[in-house]
Amino acid sequence: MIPFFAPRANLPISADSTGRYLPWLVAMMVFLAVLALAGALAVGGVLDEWRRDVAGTVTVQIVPATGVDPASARAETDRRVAQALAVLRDRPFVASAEPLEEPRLVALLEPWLGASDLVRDLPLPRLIDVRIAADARPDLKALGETLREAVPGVSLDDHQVWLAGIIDLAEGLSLLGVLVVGLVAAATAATVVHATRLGLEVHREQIEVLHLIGAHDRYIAQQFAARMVGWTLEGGLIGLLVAMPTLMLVSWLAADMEQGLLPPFSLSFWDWMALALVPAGAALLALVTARMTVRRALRRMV
Amino acid sequence: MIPFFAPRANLPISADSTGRYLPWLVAMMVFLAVLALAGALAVGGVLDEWRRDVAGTVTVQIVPATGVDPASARAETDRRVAQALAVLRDRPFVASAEPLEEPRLVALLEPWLGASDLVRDLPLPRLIDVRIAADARPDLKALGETLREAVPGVSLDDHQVWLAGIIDLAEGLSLLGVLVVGLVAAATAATVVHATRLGLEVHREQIEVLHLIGAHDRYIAQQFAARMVGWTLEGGLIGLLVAMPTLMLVSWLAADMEQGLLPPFSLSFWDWMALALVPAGAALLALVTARMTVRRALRRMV
Amino acid sequence: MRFENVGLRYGNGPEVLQDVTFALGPGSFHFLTGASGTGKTSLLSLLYLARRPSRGLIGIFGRDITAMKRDDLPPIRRRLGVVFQDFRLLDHLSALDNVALPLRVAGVSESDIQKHVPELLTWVGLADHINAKPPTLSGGQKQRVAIARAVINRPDVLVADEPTGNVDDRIAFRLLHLFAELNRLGTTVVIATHNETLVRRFRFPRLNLAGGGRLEVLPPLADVEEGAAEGGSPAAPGAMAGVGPVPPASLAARSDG
Amino acid sequence: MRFENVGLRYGNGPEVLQDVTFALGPGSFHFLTGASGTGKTSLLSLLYLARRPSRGLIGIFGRDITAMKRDDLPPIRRRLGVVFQDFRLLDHLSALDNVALPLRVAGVSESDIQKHVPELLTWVGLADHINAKPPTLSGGQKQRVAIARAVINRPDVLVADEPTGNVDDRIAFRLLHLFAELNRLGTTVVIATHNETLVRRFRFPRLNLAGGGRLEVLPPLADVEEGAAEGGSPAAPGAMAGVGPVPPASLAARSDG
Ligand SMILES: Nc1ncnc2c1ncn2[C@@H]1O[C@H](COP(=O)(O)OP(=O)(O)OP(=O)(O)O)[C@@H](O)[C@H]1O
Ligand SMILES: Nc1ncnc2c1ncn2[C@@H]1O[C@H](COP(=O)(O)OP(=O)(O)OP(=O)(O)O)[C@@H](O)[C@H]1O
Ligand SMILES: [Mg+2]
Ligand SMILES: [Mg+2]
Repeated sequence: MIPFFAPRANLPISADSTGRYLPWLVAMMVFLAVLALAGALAVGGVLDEWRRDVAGTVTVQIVPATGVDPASARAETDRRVAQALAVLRDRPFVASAEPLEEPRLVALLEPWLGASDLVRDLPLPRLIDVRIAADARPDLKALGETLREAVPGVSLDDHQVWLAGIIDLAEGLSLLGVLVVGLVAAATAATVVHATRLGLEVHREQIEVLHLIGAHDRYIAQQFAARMVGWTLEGGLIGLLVAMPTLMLVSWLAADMEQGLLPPFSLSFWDWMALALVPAGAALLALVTARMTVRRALRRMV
Repeated sequence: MIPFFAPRANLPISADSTGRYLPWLVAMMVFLAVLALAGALAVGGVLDEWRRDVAGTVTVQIVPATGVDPASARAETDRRVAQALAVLRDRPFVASAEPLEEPRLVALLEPWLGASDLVRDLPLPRLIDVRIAADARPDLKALGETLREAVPGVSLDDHQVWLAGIIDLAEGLSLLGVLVVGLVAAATAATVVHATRLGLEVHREQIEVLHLIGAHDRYIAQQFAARMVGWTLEGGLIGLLVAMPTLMLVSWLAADMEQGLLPPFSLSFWDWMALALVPAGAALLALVTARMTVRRALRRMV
Repeated sequence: MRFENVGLRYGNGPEVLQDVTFALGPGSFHFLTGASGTGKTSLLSLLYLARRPSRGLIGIFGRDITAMKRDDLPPIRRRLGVVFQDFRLLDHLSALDNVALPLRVAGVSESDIQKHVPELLTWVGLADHINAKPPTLSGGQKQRVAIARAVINRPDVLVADEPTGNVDDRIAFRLLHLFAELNRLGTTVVIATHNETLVRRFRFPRLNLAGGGRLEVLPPLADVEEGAAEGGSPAAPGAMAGVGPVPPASLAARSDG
Repeated sequence: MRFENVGLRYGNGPEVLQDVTFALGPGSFHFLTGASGTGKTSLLSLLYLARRPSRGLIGIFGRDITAMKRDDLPPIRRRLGVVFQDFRLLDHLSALDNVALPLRVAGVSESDIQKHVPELLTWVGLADHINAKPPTLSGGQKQRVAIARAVINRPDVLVADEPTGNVDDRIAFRLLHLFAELNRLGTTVVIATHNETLVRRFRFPRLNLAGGGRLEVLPPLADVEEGAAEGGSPAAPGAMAGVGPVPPASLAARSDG
């Protein structure tokens, strides 16, 4: 009956203390909620990029065996490669493990050691290309240790172990971010609920008078809810308006610091839309709470 | 006059709506503040460990020049090393840059290529040990590019570039954490301020009566502040009590996920003390705000 | 309007009202008297449906209130006009908006409101305070706004709790003439009052609450030596005759709240 | 207690009080009369230091209030007792704690409070409601709690705004006897009232606020044919003589608030 955004000046629910403070409380909560949500979304985005970065492959190196007799040393090296392959193929998360052929090895080394013919005669280290099964989350460090125990002279590429660890960490962070968003959302909801109750408390007399004058519960709840929603929206928009420049600043700072090494802290169009919906969510929450609270309070009256 | 924790039942400031809702609002804000502070402290701790991990050194590799004449190729390689050294020593963040002697190089390569005499005759890559000035935050990626442009066949150790980037990112995160703590602290302060004002609004009549009965401003401010501090402390302790298990849970989850690769998410004794002080901080804030707000309101009366 | 063996107690306290039984005919006018704290406000609060009795039956407009669902009460409340002892005005609304409230709740058009409300406010002597908010009104002015709010809807039953406690006798008589005029137009009126002069002047039957929460119905109190005793005072009936009895036209004109 | 050319206006409105000049001797007793809305409450609010006048001088206890700093006012306020027109009781405190408030603010010991406060409450007829909270009290009971709070401290000046609007004449007379007894013990009393019967019965001089915010000092209003007119009513002076004039002992005994 009463339009939400242009409340009549003579609305029977007054705009005293509640109206002055509720919007600020909601503004703060929405501000925090938007920041937390943005953080979670952004970490999620970075994570996706990183995950694409780590090819699902790990390289295992095997130092060639040394000995007086080159032929037996080479045989020993081959045995070690076979051993390592057996260990690797035993793991459930290993999709495939293939040793690199010597010509390819030599080609790999050429930029380092020159194209000298000598290279071909060197006892070269062997490499095994290990393809990790999609979606598997292997403990590479443990794998490295197992290999080292089983086969002498084996090592995993350190960099990739590191990167996998970082991704694990980032996934933890992302989960934490989601947790924080949940918490902040709960806190925002609780704030709105409490503020609504507080408003009800402050306006109890007015509500009682309306009741005794013969207003229907629906009318009173509507009047009250309209006020609450108005204030919540007001506060929510303020919170959003303050949060946006803050996000831009953070995003700019992050871009500056990462030096292009990491995917930029960026949000997609849909991410931004989700953020913009936070105040609306708060208002909806206020609407539902206000109506329920007032209805329940009214039912306690005669 | 009135003890904070055992307010007389006949305190002239009533405990109606404000008393019922202020503690919950404060509890939520303190909860968030504690989580944010814990996050910032923990990231700070991890960062310290990581920083210790990256030795302040970077390794620059120079691929040997190839040519028909080994002597002239070697001279060309020496020239390249000298060039790279010049570029490196030109940087303000480079404390020292020393080429590794060939015997040490050979020793380094031995586990890879075996102790064969052949190695000594290979055109080996040269390494330069670059020591970064303490506290400098060099842009290694840019350095790598500059070197590549100036000297053919130069490269920086990738892993270290990566790690430096990660540290930069973590530092950004830590800064962000501090920023969030600041924001949440500000929000908590604002909540307490607004709740105090709201309380004042709700209790205006009571304060006016006390005033007209001949109570001194100090007495009224004290009564009011005692109430506000009591409620804030109550809320703050609730917030802290809920935040602690949450932190434990997060810490446990984090420890589980990092798989020992990264320093564990852990807080020192002093960190925990700092967290425990958050409710006290909120109460102090309430005390100061309540007194100031009441005093100011009273000064507006005759 | 019927009370049968009505009893009321607050919480676990003693019965404030005991075995109250009476019936008010449509269009009747009664004073409710009794010492302070005997339960007048409590009795009236049952009448204006702010409370349900602990026991007994209450019938209004031929319907049993005690058996009705709460959703059915608002239409009945709209046929009642109430002047609360503590006014209960909405502090943030102007006098006009306060008085207009029952009309707004009932969905009366804004143009009707703008026509009738100022007229009634002028009649109760608040022409200069139509847009004033209650906190800036004097005690007597607030009381008159409360009365205007109760009668604006031309209720079928008017319940007034101490409606003249904060005004002088001249205004009190004027207000009582308003009630009497409403009564003449068919409204049932019950007025709780401590003002003996009023009770004497307007010879309406009395409901008297004696100690112990029991109600007795008494005949009108005789106004002894009326003209002689207070002829010179501004409250004399002669003085009232000229101002009082003409009710605001709008009030008489309205058909049904 | 002196007013000199005092004027008061709210915001930019007209002057509610104009050139009010009068002096109340120590130990005097005055009624403040005037139609509703003429400024009685406004005048009293100047007296009990809730407002400063827009112009003019106000002297209390030989000191010029208008020139004093606000930090110096509390000691003066403690020598004043005020009954507000709208009571202003603290809803969350019991009747006892409400009445004890001025004593607590002044630092009186708890044992004295527990002795004197119930005595005074009993005297005003609230023996059964000592621990009741204001929302559960009737209008007249609240008013009596407000009066008890104003007199508990045996103030040097008692200011009462319509202190008998919600009680019947019997209690009103009893309360006025209390005020008169305080007055006999040296308290200066000013009572704003609409109750003409009271003004006639207690023959104290009147301050009358006429239209336009001007004040005139009038002699006591004569009580015409006192005994003859209302001899049979419970409010008759004969009836009062037995109950009224004995003030609570504690009130007489206390030396200085
Ligand atoms: N909400 C309540 N809870 C408990 N007791 C109450 C409540 N309201 C009133 N009472 C008690 O019921 C009794 C009757 O109160 P009520 O207000 O009906 O008296 P009244 O006749 O209107 O008095 P007055 O003339 O002083 O207004 C009083 O003793 C009062 O203390
Ligand atoms: N706070 C205020 N702001 C503006 N105007 C006010 C304020 N308080 C009172 N007034 C106006 O001042 C005038 C005098 O009010 P006051 O309350 O002093 O009257 P009163 O003599 O006490 O009346 P009553 O007998 O009805 O209590 C009234 O017209 C009122 O509207
Ligand atoms: Mg009553
Ligand atoms: Mg007044």
